[in-house]
Amino acid sequence: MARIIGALTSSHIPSIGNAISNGKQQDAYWKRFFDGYQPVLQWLDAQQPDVAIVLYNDHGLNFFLNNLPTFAVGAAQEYITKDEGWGLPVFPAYHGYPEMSWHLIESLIEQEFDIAMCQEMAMDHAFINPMRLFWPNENPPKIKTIPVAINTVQFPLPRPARCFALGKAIGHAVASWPTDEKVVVIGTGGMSHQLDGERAGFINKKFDEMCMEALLNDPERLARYSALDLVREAGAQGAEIIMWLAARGALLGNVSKIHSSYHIPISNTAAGVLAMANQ
Amino acid sequence: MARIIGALTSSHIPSIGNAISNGKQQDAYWKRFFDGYQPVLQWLDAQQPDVAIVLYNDHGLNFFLNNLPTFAVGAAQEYITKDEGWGLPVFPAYHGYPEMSWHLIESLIEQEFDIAMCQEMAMDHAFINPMRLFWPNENPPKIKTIPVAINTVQFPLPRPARCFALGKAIGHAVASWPTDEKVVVIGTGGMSHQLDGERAGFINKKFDEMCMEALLNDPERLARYSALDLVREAGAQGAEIIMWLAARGALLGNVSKIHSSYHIPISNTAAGVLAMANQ
Amino acid sequence: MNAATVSQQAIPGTYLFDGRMAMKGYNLNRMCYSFNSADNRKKFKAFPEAYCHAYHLTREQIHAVTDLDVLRLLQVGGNIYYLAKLTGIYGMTVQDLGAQQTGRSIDEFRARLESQA
Amino acid sequence: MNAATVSQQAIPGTYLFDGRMAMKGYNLNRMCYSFNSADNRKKFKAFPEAYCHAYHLTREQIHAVTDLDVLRLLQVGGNIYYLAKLTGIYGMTVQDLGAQQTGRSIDEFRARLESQA
Ligand SMILES: [Fe+3]
Ligand SMILES: [Fe+3]
Repeated sequence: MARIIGALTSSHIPSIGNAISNGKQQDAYWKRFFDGYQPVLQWLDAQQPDVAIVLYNDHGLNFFLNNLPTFAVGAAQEYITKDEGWGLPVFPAYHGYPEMSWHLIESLIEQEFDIAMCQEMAMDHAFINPMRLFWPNENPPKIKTIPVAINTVQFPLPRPARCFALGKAIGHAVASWPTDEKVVVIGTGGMSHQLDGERAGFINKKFDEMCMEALLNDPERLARYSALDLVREAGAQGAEIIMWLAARGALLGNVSKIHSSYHIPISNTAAGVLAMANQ
Repeated sequence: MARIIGALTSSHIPSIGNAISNGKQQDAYWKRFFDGYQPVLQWLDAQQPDVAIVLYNDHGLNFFLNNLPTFAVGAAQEYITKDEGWGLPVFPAYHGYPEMSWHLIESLIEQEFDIAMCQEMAMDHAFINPMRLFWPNENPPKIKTIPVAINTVQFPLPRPARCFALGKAIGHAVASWPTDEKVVVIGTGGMSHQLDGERAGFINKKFDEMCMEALLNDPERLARYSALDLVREAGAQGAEIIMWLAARGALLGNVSKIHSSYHIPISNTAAGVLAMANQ
Repeated sequence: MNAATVSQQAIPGTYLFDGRMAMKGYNLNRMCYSFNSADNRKKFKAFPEAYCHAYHLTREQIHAVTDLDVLRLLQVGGNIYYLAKLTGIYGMTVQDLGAQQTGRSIDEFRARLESQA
Repeated sequence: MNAATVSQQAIPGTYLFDGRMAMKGYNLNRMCYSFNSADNRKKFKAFPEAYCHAYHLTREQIHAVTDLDVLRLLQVGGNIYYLAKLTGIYGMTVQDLGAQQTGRSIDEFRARLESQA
């Protein structure tokens, strides 16, 4: 059976992509942020996972309000990237793994998650930037990917508890996949930030620190928040922490911390990375 | 609070639309079929419901495999009809009820149904034909509609038990809507038929009769079947009975039969209609 | 894919459109989905093979399309809901499809339907 | 809509994009969604008002668009994820948006962000 070896959760701020493209990793503004990923890169290098299941939120590139899924699972041979409207560069397509996608889809439907199935899907910065952060030397990396999109565009958002349960269901699905492949689960978004409204610029360091701690040791605590609570505590877009919670849910074993890093601000956002091993 | 006064379940066979358009209701082939709807029309005329929640399955008009929801709820001001590829006539748009749609969506997400939200949606024969059967004198009828699409195109289909639970959740949602509007739930599709494969033409009268009986008196019995069981017993497209089961789920009160009618064949299909009151 | 692979063999004469079939048939079904538009139907009818090539169909799929061979269309990954839009271009009814797939005449196929009443 | 209506007032300075806002803003957001295409961005930039009319925007919405007034864009039903594609056409960064919405200069807004470290 396949094994989930850990979860990597990371911010996906658009400007990260520009910094990478322009080689600014060692500039004063960026150094501390990028250095925070080094221990995770070393862990990935040692582990060499075969598959990445990426829990991310589309920002209005692949999905529109005419058919907006709460949870969507990719089942494509490859995942293209596309212009998001800001002239971000378009990259070669990421490798898919449709056979395992279908296994995941079948298992999730059996576990009564009412997912949308996507045999074609364009990835935005929320998928691309964490991939570029975790695999800085190849684009696309060799790893096979399965994107799982969670709605953060339109309220009602899924309940955080439901996102956590989705992660658990993904954990069960992977455990019943017959190869011995190594799977890493990635959750992207957050941490606290708010782009819109008179409250724009809101950041909540204390809450972010609680999240990091709770994700490691007491994820149910975070799962008890409502989506509205998350908006209040983490800012309107800070609610993206539900992807971290979903990724954490997939770790059904003993969880230990590989590394974490936290930095205020990158762009308008409290940027964080947390890597957890699953034994 | 709004009240669900009953559920109407009906076949949606494309040729029904042609028969109506060509005024063939009293032709030898069609008379028995259309006469079977008369008692339901009388009930509707007496009840004058305000809202119809229509559980149907899209046949590749509104949704494609690039983003195929398991459950999708409409939240549009109106629902257009479109060419399905066979030159079926295009009708004026049906009236939506977005305010109640959003209440339904909020309630379903709260109850942990992971629906897709659709603020634009084109209806195919699976929505149109039952509407034309139940409201033969107006097109579009005055009644406000909320379409709810269930995936029958791509396996895995949702479990029948999950469809039944969706219906129940719709029942709870309607009960918490603050007006005193009268709601009718419509489930479309079936009954037994199979269009594809060497088994094309398969019909199972005995199973259909069991379904009619179980829907009235013991819906849990039908909910225990798997989707694959339904394909085996009712034919590949007979699995559309899951929409009937979902509609029945919405009846949380005491259920009694208003009328049923059954006729083999219309086109390739065992055609049925079942109307149930909810007290 | 285990459950899916098993279920393919589960019901004789029945092609469950599961993930395995979906992977095979994506381009074919995408083409058939385009036939929701009258304009696309016209373009297809004028030059069927060119239209198939534009959707990157395999040779096997193109032959099944030009032969209007329903069982082969299913075997190469076609989904009946989308395929019906293709066969509809040639005025085939679901009775025509049933007759062809079961090796019956239309009258024999209709008789089989009525015999189940 | 009850829960939604309540939640609109729940967090000061925050516009929850719920069903009520979605109904208001559908055409505006549809227009902004079209800006994923470079070609559409060019067309918009050449004739912004004509482009807005093609998407049936209200007068209020058109003014908010041509003024690039973010708070008003939110109030007339814009969703920040789609709006960002509009403001991106004019090279506005999320710091520019934050500064404008909070009535600060860019430097003041950046200082506020850093003050929370
Ligand atoms: Fe984001
Ligand atoms: Fe049907």
